[in-house]
Amino acid sequence: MSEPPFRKILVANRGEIALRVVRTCREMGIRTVVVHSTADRDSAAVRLADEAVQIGPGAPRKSYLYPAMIIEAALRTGAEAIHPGYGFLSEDPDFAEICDKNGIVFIGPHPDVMARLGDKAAARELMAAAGLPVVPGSAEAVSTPGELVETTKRVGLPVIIKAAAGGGGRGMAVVRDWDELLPAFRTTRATARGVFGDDRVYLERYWENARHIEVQVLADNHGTVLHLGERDCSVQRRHQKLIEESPAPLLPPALRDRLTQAAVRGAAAVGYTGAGTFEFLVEGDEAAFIEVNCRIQVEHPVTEAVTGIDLVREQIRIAAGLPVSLTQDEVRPNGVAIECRVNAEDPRRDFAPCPGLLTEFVPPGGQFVRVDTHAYAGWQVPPYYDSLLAKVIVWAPDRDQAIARMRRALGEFRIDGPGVSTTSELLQDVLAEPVFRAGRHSTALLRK
Amino acid sequence: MSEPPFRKILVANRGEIALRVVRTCREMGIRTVVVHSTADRDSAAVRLADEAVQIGPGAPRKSYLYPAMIIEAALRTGAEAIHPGYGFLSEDPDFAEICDKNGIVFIGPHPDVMARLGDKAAARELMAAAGLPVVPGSAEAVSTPGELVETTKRVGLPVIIKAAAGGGGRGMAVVRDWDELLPAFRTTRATARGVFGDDRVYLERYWENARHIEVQVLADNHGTVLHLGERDCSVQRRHQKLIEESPAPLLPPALRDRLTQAAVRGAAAVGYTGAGTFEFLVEGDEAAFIEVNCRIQVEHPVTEAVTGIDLVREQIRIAAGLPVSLTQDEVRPNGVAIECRVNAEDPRRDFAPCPGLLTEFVPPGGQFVRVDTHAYAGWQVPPYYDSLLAKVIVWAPDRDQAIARMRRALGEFRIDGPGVSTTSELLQDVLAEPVFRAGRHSTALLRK
Amino acid sequence: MTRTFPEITPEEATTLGGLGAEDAMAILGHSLAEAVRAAPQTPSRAVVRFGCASIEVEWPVGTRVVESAPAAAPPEPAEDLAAVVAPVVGTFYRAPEPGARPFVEVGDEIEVGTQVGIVEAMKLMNPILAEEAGVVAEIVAGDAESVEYGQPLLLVRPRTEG
Amino acid sequence: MTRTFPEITPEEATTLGGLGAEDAMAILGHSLAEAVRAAPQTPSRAVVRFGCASIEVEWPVGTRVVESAPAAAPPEPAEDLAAVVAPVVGTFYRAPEPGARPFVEVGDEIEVGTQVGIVEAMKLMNPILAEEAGVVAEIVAGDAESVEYGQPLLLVRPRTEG
Repeated sequence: MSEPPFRKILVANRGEIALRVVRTCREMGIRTVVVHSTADRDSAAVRLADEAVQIGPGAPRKSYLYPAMIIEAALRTGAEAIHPGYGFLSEDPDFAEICDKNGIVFIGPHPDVMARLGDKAAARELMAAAGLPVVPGSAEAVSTPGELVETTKRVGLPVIIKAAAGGGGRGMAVVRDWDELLPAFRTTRATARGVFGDDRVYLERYWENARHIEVQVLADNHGTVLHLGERDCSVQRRHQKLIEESPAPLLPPALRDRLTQAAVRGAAAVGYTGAGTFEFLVEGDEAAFIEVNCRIQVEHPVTEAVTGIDLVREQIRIAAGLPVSLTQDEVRPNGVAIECRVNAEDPRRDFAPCPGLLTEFVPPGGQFVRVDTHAYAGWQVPPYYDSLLAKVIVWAPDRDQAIARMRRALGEFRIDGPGVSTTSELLQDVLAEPVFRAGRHSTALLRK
Repeated sequence: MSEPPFRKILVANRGEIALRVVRTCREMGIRTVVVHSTADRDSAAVRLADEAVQIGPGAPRKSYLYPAMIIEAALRTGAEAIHPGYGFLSEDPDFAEICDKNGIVFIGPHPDVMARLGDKAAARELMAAAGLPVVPGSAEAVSTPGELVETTKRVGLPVIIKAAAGGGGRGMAVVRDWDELLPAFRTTRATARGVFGDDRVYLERYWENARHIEVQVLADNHGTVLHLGERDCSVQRRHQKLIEESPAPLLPPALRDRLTQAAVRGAAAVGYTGAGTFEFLVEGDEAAFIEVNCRIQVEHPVTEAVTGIDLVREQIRIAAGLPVSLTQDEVRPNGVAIECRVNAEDPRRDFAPCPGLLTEFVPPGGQFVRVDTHAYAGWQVPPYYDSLLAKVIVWAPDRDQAIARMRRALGEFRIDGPGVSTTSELLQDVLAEPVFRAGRHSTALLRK
Repeated sequence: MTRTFPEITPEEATTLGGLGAEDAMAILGHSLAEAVRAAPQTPSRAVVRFGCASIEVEWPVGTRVVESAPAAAPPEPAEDLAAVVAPVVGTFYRAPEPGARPFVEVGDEIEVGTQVGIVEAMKLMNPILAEEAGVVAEIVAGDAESVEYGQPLLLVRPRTEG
Repeated sequence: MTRTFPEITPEEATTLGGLGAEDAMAILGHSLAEAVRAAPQTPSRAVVRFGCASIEVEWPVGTRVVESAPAAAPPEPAEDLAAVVAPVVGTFYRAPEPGARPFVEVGDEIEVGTQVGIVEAMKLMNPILAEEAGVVAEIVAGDAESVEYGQPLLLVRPRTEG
């Protein structure tokens, strides 16, 4: 066993991703510190970590989004690096810079790169300049009604207005008619200001029947940029991904090559390092870049399942200055992997999150099934955070078998508790949907 | 999705393997009937099955070993085939024949083949005739003290005396000194009579520092015989396997080829069909056949993890007369897989089984970890059966990472209950053992 | 004697700051038991609540008042019927052959060893014999019904010993 | 015959979070049992509440007349100490600078707003102010000790209101 690249890593996140990161650290012989709110005191990640530091109350602003507390905990415990997971501070260039100033390695791309890619309008410009196809839209943030109308005229209805600093499906509005345009503009800006503290919005052509396809890249500080193939994340509910898979079904090989090459070119152009995702919309043979996610994604396990590569391990190695541990030729995706997100949400109340006590929680198991979850029987799902309870990932030699396996896995998942509902049934309905089984679905699948 | 090869299968087993078989049936769209004793009424397999039939009390003789009840349940529920799992009736040619007479497909090799291979002395003769290297020993069962002494002189001490009908590590004795020979002979015969109802024993040279290596084969009714590589099962405690892995560490490629080819040749020679395992002892460059297991093995998941092949699916397809679903060239083992058996046994009481209530049971999860278990929190481990609680299987690109991953996985496994102890700590000790980590261990590892 | 107490909202329920609900309930339950044990008299009602979950126990008033109890008729004991169960998986028959009279009917007096039915398994007719003397109270398995091991076929009210 | 126990608001429950909600609840539950045991007569009703959790016991009125209990001295009430907790992760200091006199010592009378220590985090000195008047009962965090959010620094015996 070789020397671990760090002796101690602080995990600045919670839930399944905190546990996910701790697991890889343990496998690498790296000690872990998990910071947590009072609401997560009994979490699975805290249980498994070598050390835990309580940094604040349940409300994220005062704990997981509070850089000073996290840095303080890192300095105090002697952590050499911080893994930010996804969400929270994972794409915050300021936080990455604070880490840097305090002599702590931020496990992610350079703050400058994150800043440039974090502004989605700017990222589109950057990628267009690097030769990537982009969706027709505003070159920069749209700030006046005049610019709004002019850009809309140019790209044509329908359009989608998005918060420049947005993410996770929030701060977006689709406009199909001219008279919806100005109200949507106002609402989106207000949301963007409220949620992200930044009211800049941009606008792009809305593709009604597009597929959401993203390319996973890994880039190190030695000039290597690899792609690990693509993921199809077209099954979405209000821009929230529900099901992800790799490879993308029915994607023409030439188009796949164009997308993966574009992602590699884009990553190289901005000096990207670490694990990142280039997102595209695809309709027929047309493809357009939408944004880069400068972090590990919720759906990274599907790529792990088809490539056998532990992405968090690579992130850590790259952050320590080591080269990516394999070459592009050695990346040989095999078979099909699908991930389903099981959320604690109530379908009868428009998928409102339903925190509460889990009296029963028996995840599926057996052949070619992976479950990433921080939940357990007796755990109280706190009300402060996202509603993700578990990710179920299956692998199979082909897509039909993978779908059958996922249906089996979801079918044996036992979750119960007073007031707890999950998205499991919705997921099973989608898996049984002929258009999904044929691989001919788009992001419009759940829009009906 | 193609038509399933059977409409309904009865699973004549319990525990994790019954659940394992039900899972594959569900994935194949085959309905399942699980027969069970009163002690397994609340088992995970019963919960997941489409139908369940209670066939007898906890004692196996009156339930899982009672052919008439199982056949009656199959006829009554309209099951077209019976999957026997491992243990119980899985290698009983009479049971296979009764199935056949009742128009039910027995998922396993032909009864004649099972009968010939089930007598271990006869199997050795058969394989020697097919050109396989065999351990020096008695050509047939040894029935008189005269034969015993004569054979022992010929092969040389130490020898091992084994029940011809034995299995699972029972009915075996190692003899290192002449004065132990006759007492061991008597004891082994008595055990063999008591446990297997057949007092024939045979004798072979005992290899003190051998590795236990076995080859997985798949053979169909169309003349195809494949091997799926080998497994190393050298970590044993009193002939009970604790840890299995694939590929076998440090096995010279030429020797690996000899073993896999011998297994294929042997399977072809006896007209083997279904999934089977050819077991060998290996010491240095020497290798010798020991026996064939005519069933799915406990450790089959390690082969599944490196090949991506669902072995139970292949068993079912073959039993339905379909060809094996891939060619030898398409079998491309990748990476390293390790399985650990977590048993409910008390290390302080010489690993006596400790049935009881599980108050806490949270298996490990996450990247590249598979758990096959029928246990759950709140389940009462019954006293009638073997003590296997869970199989933890990990995959990694190389053996070092696989060991690190297994240590992580066992470390996060939470099992508790009044009076419940497990082998988890022993397993972790073995994983940390330098000789194991170097891959230089033999079956002598735990003999100290 | 019953009062109503303000309901606790889920929001309040989570303000316990991460204390595992199981632990909380265990602690609460313990305390309740201790409280009940501590009192020289049985409470009339006890409630344990944690968020939306609750345990509520009520004791009937006057059950432990011993001195004044009149010699009432002993309460009818919960009917203690014995089940005759299927010894094998098979088909239950009430009569020796189709159209024949059933072995027993409800109300029949039976002795140990009285045949009460047949379970056919693997073409073998297994006679089902009573293991207790008494009166047939109910026949719970239908004629020609498929039965599992241990499944009740009929219920017998055992003969009282005096 | 109703005994009331001090109610704890959800807000207090969370600030006590650092004290260990489990401990707090166990103590409360114990107190109930103790109170019941100590009382010369069975209460008609008792309530313990902690945030959203509550234990509630009612006894039937007047069923047990205690004929001989002498008027025992009322039991010493369980000490109800308030914790001053760390508002941030950092280093706790008892004194304004090394070698200086500590802000407070055990036995000191303090008012709302009295500075009782410092928690240094990110080179910022966060003054720790008492939120309740009373007497310092115990200083539980060591000087220059690393503390987490919510960790108790010192315990205060609140001033009784009369």
